[in-house]
Order: sequence, then C-alpha cells, then structure tokens
Amino acid sequence: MYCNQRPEKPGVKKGMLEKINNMARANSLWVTAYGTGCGAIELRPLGTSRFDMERFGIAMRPTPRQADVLIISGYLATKTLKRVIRVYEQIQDPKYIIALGSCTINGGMYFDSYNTLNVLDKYLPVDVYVMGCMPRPEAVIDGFSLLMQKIKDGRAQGWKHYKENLDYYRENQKKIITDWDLPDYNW
Amino acid sequence: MGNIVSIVLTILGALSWGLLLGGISRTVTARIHGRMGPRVTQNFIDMWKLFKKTSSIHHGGMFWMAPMFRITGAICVLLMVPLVIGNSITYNMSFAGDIFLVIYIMFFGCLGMALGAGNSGHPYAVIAVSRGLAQMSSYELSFSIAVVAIAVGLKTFRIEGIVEAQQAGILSWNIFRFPFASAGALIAFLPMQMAYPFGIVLAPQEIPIGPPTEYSSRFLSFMFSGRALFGTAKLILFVSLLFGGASNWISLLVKTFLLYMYPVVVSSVFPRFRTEQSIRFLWFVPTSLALVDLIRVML
Amino acid sequence: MVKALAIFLPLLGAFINAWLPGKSPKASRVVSYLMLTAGLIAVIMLSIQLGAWNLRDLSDSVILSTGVGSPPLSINLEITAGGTLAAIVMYAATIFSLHRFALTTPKSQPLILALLTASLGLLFATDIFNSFVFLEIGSIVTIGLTAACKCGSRWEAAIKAALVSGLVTILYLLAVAVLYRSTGMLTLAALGNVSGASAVIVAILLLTVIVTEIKAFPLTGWGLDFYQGTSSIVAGLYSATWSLAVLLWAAKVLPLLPIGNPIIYAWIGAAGLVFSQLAGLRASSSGRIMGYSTSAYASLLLVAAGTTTGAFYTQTVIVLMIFSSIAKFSLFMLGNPEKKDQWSGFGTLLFLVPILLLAGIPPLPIFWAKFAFLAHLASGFPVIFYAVLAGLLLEAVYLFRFWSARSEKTGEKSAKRPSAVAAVLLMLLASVWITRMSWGALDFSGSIIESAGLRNIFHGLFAIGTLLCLPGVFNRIGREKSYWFWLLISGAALTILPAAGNGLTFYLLWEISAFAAVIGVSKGTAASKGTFWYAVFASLSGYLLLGGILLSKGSFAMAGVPAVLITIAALVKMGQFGTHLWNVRTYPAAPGTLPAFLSGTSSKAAVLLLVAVAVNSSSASLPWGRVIAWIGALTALGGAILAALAPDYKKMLAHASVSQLGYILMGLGLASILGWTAAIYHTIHHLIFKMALFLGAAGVLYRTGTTEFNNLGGLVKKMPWTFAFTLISVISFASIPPLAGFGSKWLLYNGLIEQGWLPVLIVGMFASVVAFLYSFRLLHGVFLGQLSPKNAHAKEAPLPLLIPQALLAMAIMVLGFKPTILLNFLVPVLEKIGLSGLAPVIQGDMVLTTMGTWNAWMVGLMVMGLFGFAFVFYWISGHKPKYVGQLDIGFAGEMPPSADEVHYSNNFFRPYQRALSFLPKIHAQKIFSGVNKTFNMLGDGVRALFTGDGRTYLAHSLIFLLLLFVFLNGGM
Amino acid sequence: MIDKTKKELEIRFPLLKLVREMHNYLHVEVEKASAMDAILMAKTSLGFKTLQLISSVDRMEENLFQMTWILENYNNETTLLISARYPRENCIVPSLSDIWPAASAFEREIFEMFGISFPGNPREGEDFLLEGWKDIPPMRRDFLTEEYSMKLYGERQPREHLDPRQYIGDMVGEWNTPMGQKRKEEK
Repeated sequence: MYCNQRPEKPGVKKGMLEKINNMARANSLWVTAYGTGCGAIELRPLGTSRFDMERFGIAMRPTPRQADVLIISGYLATKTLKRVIRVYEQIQDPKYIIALGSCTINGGMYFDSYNTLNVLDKYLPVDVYVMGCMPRPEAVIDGFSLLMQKIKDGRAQGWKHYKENLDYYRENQKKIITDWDLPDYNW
Repeated sequence: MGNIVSIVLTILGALSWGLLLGGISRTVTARIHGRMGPRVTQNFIDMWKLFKKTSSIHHGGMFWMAPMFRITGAICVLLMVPLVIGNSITYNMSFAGDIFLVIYIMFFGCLGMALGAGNSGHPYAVIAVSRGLAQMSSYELSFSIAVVAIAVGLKTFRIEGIVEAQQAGILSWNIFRFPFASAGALIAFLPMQMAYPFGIVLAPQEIPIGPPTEYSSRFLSFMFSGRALFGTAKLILFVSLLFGGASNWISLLVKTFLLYMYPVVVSSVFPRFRTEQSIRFLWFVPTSLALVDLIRVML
Repeated sequence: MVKALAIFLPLLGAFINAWLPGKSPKASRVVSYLMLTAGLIAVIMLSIQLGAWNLRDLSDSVILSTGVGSPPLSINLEITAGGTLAAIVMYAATIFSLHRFALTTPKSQPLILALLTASLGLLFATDIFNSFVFLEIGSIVTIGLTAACKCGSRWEAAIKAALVSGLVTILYLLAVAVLYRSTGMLTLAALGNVSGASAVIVAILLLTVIVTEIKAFPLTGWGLDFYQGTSSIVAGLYSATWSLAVLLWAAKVLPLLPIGNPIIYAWIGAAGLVFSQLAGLRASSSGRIMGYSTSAYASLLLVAAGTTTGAFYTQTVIVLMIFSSIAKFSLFMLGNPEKKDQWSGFGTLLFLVPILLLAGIPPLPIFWAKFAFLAHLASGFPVIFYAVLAGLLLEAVYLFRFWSARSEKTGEKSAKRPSAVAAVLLMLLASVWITRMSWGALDFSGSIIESAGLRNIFHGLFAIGTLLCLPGVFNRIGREKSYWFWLLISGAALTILPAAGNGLTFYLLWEISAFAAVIGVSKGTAASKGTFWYAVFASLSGYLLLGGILLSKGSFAMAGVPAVLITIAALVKMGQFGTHLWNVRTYPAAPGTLPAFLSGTSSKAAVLLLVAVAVNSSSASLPWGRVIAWIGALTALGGAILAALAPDYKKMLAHASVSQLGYILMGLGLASILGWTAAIYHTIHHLIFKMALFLGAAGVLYRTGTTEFNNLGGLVKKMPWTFAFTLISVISFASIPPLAGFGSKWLLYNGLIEQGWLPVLIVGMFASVVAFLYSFRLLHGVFLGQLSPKNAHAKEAPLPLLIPQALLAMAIMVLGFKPTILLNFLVPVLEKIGLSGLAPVIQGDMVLTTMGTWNAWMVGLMVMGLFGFAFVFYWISGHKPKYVGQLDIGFAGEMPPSADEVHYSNNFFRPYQRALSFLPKIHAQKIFSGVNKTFNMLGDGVRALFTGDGRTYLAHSLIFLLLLFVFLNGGM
Repeated sequence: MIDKTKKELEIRFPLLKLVREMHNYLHVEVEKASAMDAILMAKTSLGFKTLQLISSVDRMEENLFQMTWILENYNNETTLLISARYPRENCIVPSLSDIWPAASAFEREIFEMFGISFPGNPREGEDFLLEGWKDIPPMRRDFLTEEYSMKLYGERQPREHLDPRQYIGDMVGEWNTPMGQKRKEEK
C-alpha cells in the first residue's frame, strides 16, 4: 500500500553543469502553498498584475509532485504538521521551504498555545524565513529573491540536510505527533 | 540517410518551436492580464529544471511508459505531415499514410497518457481523463466531418495532395474554399489545444492539473516535450489542411505562429465550460457548421 | 395369437388385479409388470413383423378379428405398422409410470391397465362403434384416475372431463345414428359412402367430437384445466397413452370424413395454432404449458390432415405425435408442477431434451418431421405456412421460458447424469433412425459459397476460434462443469457450416451450433435469464432462417421475401439494432470461455449467412444494402455509447461486440470490393480481438469472481500479462495504428467514400471515436487505478487462458504490421465474386486506393522505432525512478483512507451521460417489453375464452358446431 | 413572547434561576436533574426547535462545570439559554444527539476539550480536533498551557532587539537612505 523504504542519502554534485542546473532551478520555482491562516491570503496577490511573480519564473502548482518550493504560511498546529511533513516529503528533490510569517517561524502570538509549534526548524529544514505578521507580498518576493540567490550559490541545501538527518527530524516530529501513522518516509 | 537527418532535425526543430511558442503564449497571456509575464525562454528553463531534478517516483509500468507513448504519438503525427511543400526531403514519413492515418494516430499519444494517468492511481487524474476522452470524442466528430468534406471535395486523402491543391493563390486555401468546414475544424482546434472555454481537462481549480497530477521530474519534462511536439504537429497539420500549407520555412513559421496565437487569445478571455456544456457545444455548433460543407460536397 | 396378446394382455392384467385382494400389492404389481412386459414384447414382435422399423410404409397392417360376428358386435382391429410404434410408446410409458403410481395410489393399477387397453383399442379400431366403446372406456378410466389421485383440484378436473365426455358421447352417438341410417354400415370406410345432408351432419358432428377430444384450439379449455388439475403422473400417463391414441385415431378418421375440401382442417389448425400459442405465452404452470403444447400439436395434426395425403401424411403425423407424446411424458415425469423443482447440472439437461424436442430443434426427431412438413406447406400454402411458423415460434418462446423458470436456482436434483446422457443418446439414435424417412438429405457436395477462398477463411475462423476457447475450459468455477462439451459441439457444427451444400444442411448445423451453445450457457451460475434470452432469440433467428430457406426451396439463390427473412435472421444473430438485448444478457451469464466463443466465433456465422445470401444473388449484393449499412452504422454508434456507460466488464464487451459487428454490416452493405475487403478483414480482426478480450475477462472472473467495475481495478500489478494482451486488443479495436484495427477502418472509409455514402461514414467515424471512451473505461476499470483490498489475493490468470490470448495478440501484431499478407489473399478472391467497385492496389507493403494510401509496414516501423528510441533514451539518461506504493499519491497532504475510496470507477462517464440527456431515452428493452405487452394482451384476450368453467367449454363445443354447420352449409 | 416562555418554564421548574432577560433573549439556570426536561419542554412545547450551540465553562473555584445549551426559536426570533451546573469530578452529562443529531459534534468537542463525557452519543470518543491527545483536556483551567507548550515545543529564542524600529533598522537597507537617516537622527 505505502512504500516504507527510507531515502538514500544524496551525493554532492559540483561543477559547471551543476551551476547551470542551479541557474535553471533558481529561475523556475514551482510553488505548492500550504496555507492554514492569514498567510494564504497574502500569497494570492503575488499572481496579480501588481506583483506578478510569473516574471521571475515562479508558478503555482496544485500538486506537490511537481513543485520545488513549499511555502508554509500561518501557524502550524501538531495536527497540520503531519500533513505538511507528508506534502514536503512528496516533493521531489531538490526542494526548498519558505516559512512565511512569525507564527510559522516561532509560534508568534500563539507561542504559549497547547497546540502551536514554537520552533519550526526542529521539524523541517527551512531555507528562507520571511518574517512579519503578516509579511506583505513585497516581502514574500524579497524572500523568493533570497531563495533564488541561495539556489544559485548552491547554498539551499535544506533538503539534503533533511535526508541526511532524517532520524533527528523524525524523533522531533514523533515527539509531538503522538498518533504517528505515517510511513517511514512519505514517497 | 537524408531522410533520417531530416527526421531528427524535424523533431528537434518542432520541439524547440513548440517550447518557444509556449513561452510566447505565456507572455502574451500575461500582457493581456496586464502583467509583465515570464521570459519567452521560460519553458526551456522549466524543461531543463524538470529534467535535472534529482529524484522521481513512478507507480507502475504504464505510468512509466506513458511519456514514451505520448512522445511517440506526437512524433508520429509530426512525421506524417509534410512540412514545406515542394521540398521533398521535408516530407518525412508522409508517404506512409493519408489523413485518416493521421487522425487515428493522433489518439496513440492520448491513449498512452490516459493509461499513465490511470496507472497513477490518483482519482483526479482519472476524472480528467474521463472528461478529456468525452470531450475528444465530441470534437473529433466535427473535425472528422471537416476533414472528410475537404478530402472528398479535393478528391484525395493524401496530405500532400490536399496541400498541392491549395497552391493557386490565397483564395485557393481551403479556409476560403470550404469556409464552414474550416470554421468547424477551427472550433475543434480549441479543445485540441486545451484552450478555454474548453479547458476542462487541465482544470487546476478542481482537479489539480488533470492527467499528469502524479507526474514529477523527468517524467513531467517528457510529458511537456510531448505536448510541445504534439502542439507543433497539430499546428502544421492545420496549416496544411486549411491555410495552404507552407511553401518555404518562413511561411511555415509565420503561419504556425499566427495559428498558435488564436487559441491563446481566445483562451485568455473566456471562462471555462462545464464538461457537459463543452460536449454539447462541440456536438452542435462546429458539427453543424462542418456539415454544411459536407452536404455541399455531396451535392 | 401375438396380435391378440399385444392388445389384450393389459386387459387381462386389469381383471386379475381387480380380483386380487387389495392386501397383496406386491402380487398385483408382479402381475401387472408381467402382463405389461409380455405385451410390450408382443408389440415389438408385431412391429418387426410389419416392418415398422423400416419407416418406409407405415400403413402396412394386419387385421385382428375377435368374437364371432362382424363389428360392431365383435371387435375388429387393424394393426398398422405406425400404430405398433405408438403402442410401444404406450407400453413403455405405462411400465415407467407404474412404479410411481404404486407409490402414490396403490389401487390404481387396474385403472392404468384398463387405460392402456382402451388406448390400444382406439389406436387400432376400424369401426365407428368399436371406437365409441374404447372412447367411453378411456374417458371413464381417465375420470377415475384423476379422481383417485391426491391433488387439490382433482374433482374439478374430473368433472370437467366427465362433462365433456358426456357431450362427446351425445354428439358421437348422433353421428353414429345418422351414419347407420344413411349407409347401414359402421366401419370407418363407410364414412366415405355418405352423401347429401347426412354427410354434412356426420362430418360436422364427428369433426366437433374430434376437435374436442384432441383439444385443438377453440375447444382446448377443458384439456388445459384437466392438465393443470390432475397430478403430474396421471397427466404424464394420460398424454403418453390416451392422448396419443386419440390423436392417432383422429388422424385416421379425419381424412375419411365426408367434408368437401379438407383444406378447412388446415385453416382451423393454423388459426388455432396462432391463437392458442398466443394464449400460451401467458401460461405459467407446467400443466397449462403442456396443455397449450398439446393444443399446438393437435393443431398441427389438423393442418397436416388438411394439406397432405398418403404416406407422407401418415409418416408426418406418426412421428410428430409419437415424439411429442414422449416429450410431454418426460416433462410431466420430471417436473412436478406443484413443488416447482429447481433443476441444475444434468437435471437441467434432462429437462431440456424434451423441451428441445417439443420446440423442434435439430437434430432431434421432431425437427425432421416439422422441416418436411413446413417445406410442403411453403411450396403450396404460403399463408398457412406463415401462420404455422409464427405459432411454432410462440411455442418455442413459452417452452424456453418454462425451462428457464425451472432452472433458476441451483437445486438439489443434480444427480441425473445417467438419465440425461441416456436421454440425449436415445434422442440422437432416434434422429438417425428418423432420417430413413428421406425427408431431406444432408448435402456437402457443393457448398453454398462457391468461392473456395472465402469458404476456407470461414472454416479457418470457426476452427481456430473454437480451438482457442478450449484450453480455458480447464479453469472453471463451481457449476460450470460441462460447458466444454457443448462448446465443442457448437464449434464443430460451425466449422462444418461453410461446407453446407443446401439449405437443410445449413439450417441443421446453424441450429445445432446455436442450441449447443444455449445448453452451454445454461451451465453458468445464475444463467437462467441469459439462457432464456439466448434461446428465444436463437429460435427467432432460426425460424426466420428456416422460413427463408423453405420459401426459396432450400437453395440460397434467392431474392425478395426469403432474402429479407434471412437477412433479418442474420441481424438477430448479430444482435443488431435493438436485438442486442440477448447479447447483453447472455454474454455476462455464460460460463468460462463461452462468451469468447459466442462473441468472437459464433456471431461470425451470421456474417457467413449474409455472405452466402449475397454471393448467391444475381448482383452479388445484399438486398437493401444501404439499409443494412445504416443499420450497421447506427448500431455501431448506439452500441459504443451503451458500452461506454456499461457498469460491468462483460456487459461492456457485449455492447462493444454488437457495436463492432455494425462495422462488418457497413462493409457488407456496400457491395463493393473495398467494402467487402473491409468486412472480411474486420470479421477476422473482430474474432481475434474479441476472443482475446473475453478470454482476459474469463481470467479476471476466474481470479476475482466478479466482473463489475465497481469491484475491480488495479489488477495490472496482479495480472500483468492479461493486461498486456488486453491492452494490445484494445489499441487494436480502438483502430489506432500500427495495430490491426486501423486497417479495417481505413478500408471501410475508403469504400464508403468511393460509393459516396458520406452520412454513413460520418456516423461510423463518430462511433469509432466513442469507442475510445469504452476502451479506456475497460482498461482503467479492470486493470488500472487502485487495487481494491478485495482482490489482493488475485493472481495472474492461468496459462490455458493466457496462451490463447498470447497467440491472438501475436496475430493482431502480425495483421497490423503486415496486413498485405491477408489482403494479397483476400482481394483476388473477392474480385472473382463479381462485386462492383475498384479493388485496392497492393504494391509491396503499400496499399493504394483511388484516393488514399496506407503503408502499414512503414507506419509500424516508425512507431516501433520511435518507441524503441524513447525506451533506450530512458535507460541511457540514467533515469531511475523510485517505484512507490499504490496509496502514495499526492492527496492534499492526507493519507488516502483506503484504496476503494480513491478509486474512481462509479458513474465513470457521468458528464457524457449528462450531455446525452437531451436524447429521449429509447431503451430497446422498452420496445421489447412493449412487444411483450402487446402479445400478452392478445394472449389475455384469447385466454379469456378459457374461463375454467365446465359449462363454457360445453358452450364452446356447441358454438363451434353451429359455426361449422353454417360455414359448411354455406359452402355446399 | 419571552414572558410567556418564562412563565411556562417557571410553572414547570420552580427552582429556576433567571440569569438575564431581554426582549427576545432569556437565560435561565435550572437544576442539573431537570436540565434535560427543560430542554425537551423548550423544544416540544415552546417552539425552540433549533440547537445552536452547546458550551461549557470550567468553574474551577466552585468545582463545577457550567453547561449551557443555546436554543433558538426561528418563528418569533427568540433565543433561550438553559444552563445547568455539574460536578467537576467525573462529569457526566446526558447526550442530546438522538434529539438533535447536530449535538453530536458539539459534545465530541466538549469531551475533547473538557473531558466531560456524554453517554449516549454514538460517536463519543472519536477525534474531533486533537489527534492523539494524551494530557488532561486542554480547556480545563488546571491545564497549564504555557508550561505544556514549553515542555513539548521547547522555548523559542527571544529577540535580541526588543525595539522594532532599531531591530528592523539594522536589517533592512531602507533605513540607510537619507530619509531613514533623518528619522534615525530625530530619534
């Protein structure tokens, strides 16, 4: 039913070809957005004529299979974290995470809630933080340009870190998701 | 040997042209929306990125083979149509069959993609396939009536023959000789290119991206190149059928470009039909248009 | 001495039995058996002495005089050869039923023996008054037996029989009186001597008596109530002894009646046949059904008496009556109508043999008599011929319904193997024996299709089709045990079919093939409905074919009405244009590989029939070719749409089969070389892919136990080979190049455009794109999508099913890549037939018509080359995707709850259905139920005559008498 | 209108306490033994056919749970609140889900958040919002949410700069513009 195999550790690639690949990756960011709160509202204007993210080659994809970037926006509850993990692991490598808004990054105003994560980094590898409550579309675009720069420089390696330290992440995830029923890796 | 070189060049050229046209269409759509739009080379970048993604998954044999089906089907259509009339080396494989063969071989890729979508096990992919097949069976009706009317009117099924019959000036183009059949075929062209208001297959609002929902990475890049090739092949086929073919490369590029812009422009100003509305529209409007010319030909 | 023993031993037994004290049933039984056996031996000896087994002249006779004086004071009997045969049946039936009677009514033995004596006496009586004596004895014994049996409405039945026999007595005695006054003699021969007014009176009175006694149509009522009311044992014995005797006595008397023109019998009989069988459609209890069947045979007797004379008359009547009595006797013995037994296995077969016998299905004996008789009618009495044909068809319908109702569920009574085999063998022996009558000869000398090439194609198709179905019979489920035997018989008959040299041979093989398949279908689980539909439509097409053949005097060189009848017969067999109902019900019900045989192979018999009609006609074309092409086109479209919306794998294939046969019709209707090439090509192609698909379905059914799409899906992981072969077949029938299906479409479209039949072409093209809908539905519904946990245990289909599929898939590839192999053979053959139009030109691999070109080899190379290149590119580019589980899908971050919930299968083409909703819903089923309702209404109208009130029946007799009087007097 | 309702309820339940009354609003508190009777009576004879909400308040000081059923009469647009108090330990309240099927969802939520059980609810105990909750119910006032959050999600890192202007000024280049400098100086 579900594939239970653990992922292989990705190798290191360098050289001219990899630079070209990274250029292509940076200029063609396909996004799957996971919005539980106000962040989802702020993402919509990005597609409109005022901000127009398509000029950077950023496009929305409705399925994680075809996406490169996962935008997590709004506070993350333990319940939603499970879904985010599944979505993230279903994205094909290389993949990046943008954490959008204070609540996502550190719990924000819900820091003392019984249900909201305080430190996202423990559970998923974040490449770019866009802070604010909520960040405006300009800030999001700023975040994207930062991500593009990181990819071009070959520094956006969160997905490698995640795969290499899967045990660490799993331990943290399983600590708060008490009814863990996901497979070992969500292919 | 020259034939094989021509075939290889045709494939590569059609792929590039198809991707470029796709990029242009994205820009044009953006400009209609009042946006800047991506670079015209954006589709090449996307292709490259997808091709170079480091992991991918598959769901089974048919899922694995579907992009192959898609590309093969697209290239077959491409090779069955002569590119530049008078330049016999660009006729590729068109000696091997006539317009009926082209009509039926067009389904090869569609069926392959449908099978891949089916094997992916994703319900939305299959819903899209069911919609797509229902729509295809509807527009093929008017398209085939138009083709029969033209072929019977010109007394040949061979595409070369059809193109050669249109070489006596612009008024001998089939779009002027068979205006109703051409209108029917051109309306059928919209759903063929999955343009709105007929874009019920890749409806991202309700069935995420349709048949290729589960396709990722390199599979997706194959799918996209298949789509680009198929799009170009259909353009060349329509240019040959209705617009007098191409007597040189420039006219081929210009005509295919202009024809490509037609669904793009229509698409960006229309909302989407429901499936049954689309099917019914295609059953009645273009079919009755094409029938006018068929009756004319019969009499 | 032997003569007297044969007749009077039972009487002696009866007397001894009556004297024996009732306390020793054993002794009385021994006496009865002794007497009966001795009598049977005596009768057999008599029949050998008279040469009855030779069947050539059944009217040879010896006279047996008893007593001192001459009749009517003594009893004078004329023992004829035919009569001895009937007597054997009576003896045998009595011996068989004695045991049953001993169980139920021990004291009835004298009565039974007396009934036998009376029957024998009536059978051989030569004197009017002697006949009267035996009639009275018989009636009284019948009443006694009925009253003695233990069933609810026995008094009603007995009283009605008594009432009628009273009336008969009065009328008969009147006739005797008039006859005696007029001629002074009472022998049967004296009937010819009366003249004038007394002749009319005698004729009318005796005719009324006879019609009442044999229970022919207007006076059937009491017989129906009698059969329904009495117990099945009494009814069985009655029909095998007394009823048979009365019928044969009537057959003896009828030609002697002084009644101007005997054609009046035929009119009474024909009208009676139609009306009584209409009423029979409404019958439900087995007693009533037998009653209607008796009425049918009585009517046939009347028709025979009115239209035939001499030895032919005797032979026909003897064979018809004897074998129908045997059939009725067995049905009564087998089917206990009160308990409504359910039959299964060999029990069903045992039950089926008499039904087939009654319905006159070849090669059973009654068929030969009916065939000869109908041929005689067709040559001189067309209106009566049509009426009789219609009546017989109606009879077949209710008989098969009776059978299917009896075999509805799996029952306990299945251990009937020896009896069933014995019954089949006996009937086959009887059939062989009957052929001594020289009622028609089988002819294999010159085939109805002169062209050896065409013939060989069909021989090959049928043989290969049958052979490929056979391996799969090793994998069968539960009840489907012995269908392979019937499949083999059906296939063998089909294989010989193209060699048939005359109409009789063709019809015989056609019906054997059809009804062997019917029996095969009945072996399926819950197949009774499917079997019924198949049997009814097989009868329909069979009778239409029979009508056509007989009207054209057995030859296939025909035009006009016979050609139309035969064409309709073929359309029904193919399930075209509304008659698809039987395909849709039969194929899903048929067991194992039988649907593959039915759809792939058996339906091609209809193509053969159409080809035979066309090649024998003067213009080498079918009558109304354009109409046939339109029927084909519309059926292709309708079948495709229905297939797309079908909820069941086999049902979809059945619809698809009907749809694809429509293309063959389009080609055949064209009557040009291109059209025929397309038709024959598609015939071969359809056989190949449809067999492969149905064999695949058989494998799926075998492994999962279901064919409903809602329960299937995702089997590609479990059955990859079945999927591969199904995929090849599907690509082929969706006519996608480079596989075989494209060729037939291309040839057909070229042919249609050559003849300018563009509207047909458009409908055909539309149908072929609708075919994509169901081709994907088929692949997805069964093999793709999510694998339901219900089918997790499924395995790859067994090899006996896979190997034929592999061979067929290979054939599809070969035919697709190198169609010129076939075309090089086919085109010259068709050119010789004399069809119009230009032949396609074949240059190497290139096929050229006036307008189009097609190079299948190059297309195949191109597709395979590109595919191979893509394959190699996949490997070279180092692409190693990860295979993941079936539930690992991007599902909005959720884990799919179960495979069943993410498998999209129900209402698959819902939007298409909605788009179609502007069409009025014309269900073929509604049309047929309309037909059914009309017939039922008519039947009810007729049935209103039979109120169940004894007085009404008396009134019927009197009214009949008055009408006869008016009519005959007016005539004179 | 509301007078009539009040009168009828008072005749039937003499121990009834009036909490608040407006022209189309009535809040009464009844004995816990007669709460169900009052609700049924309101539904059957007073025309309050709609259940709007079931709520619960943790009155820890009095060692009670206050349950409130909010009923609505749409014919004359009046609202009736019926409250009752239940002991806090092993609190058991009768279920209304066979009268209003919609009550099932409210009762599941209250069970999850307060641990009040509703015997008779066919779906009692099914997860409503929380998945795999193991601690004491989070809406009880003896549940220490901040402590729980700290324990489970870890402490978030405090900001180094508490003054947002100063904090943002260091990060974003805008403050380096002449205008920004001016503002900085003003400060």
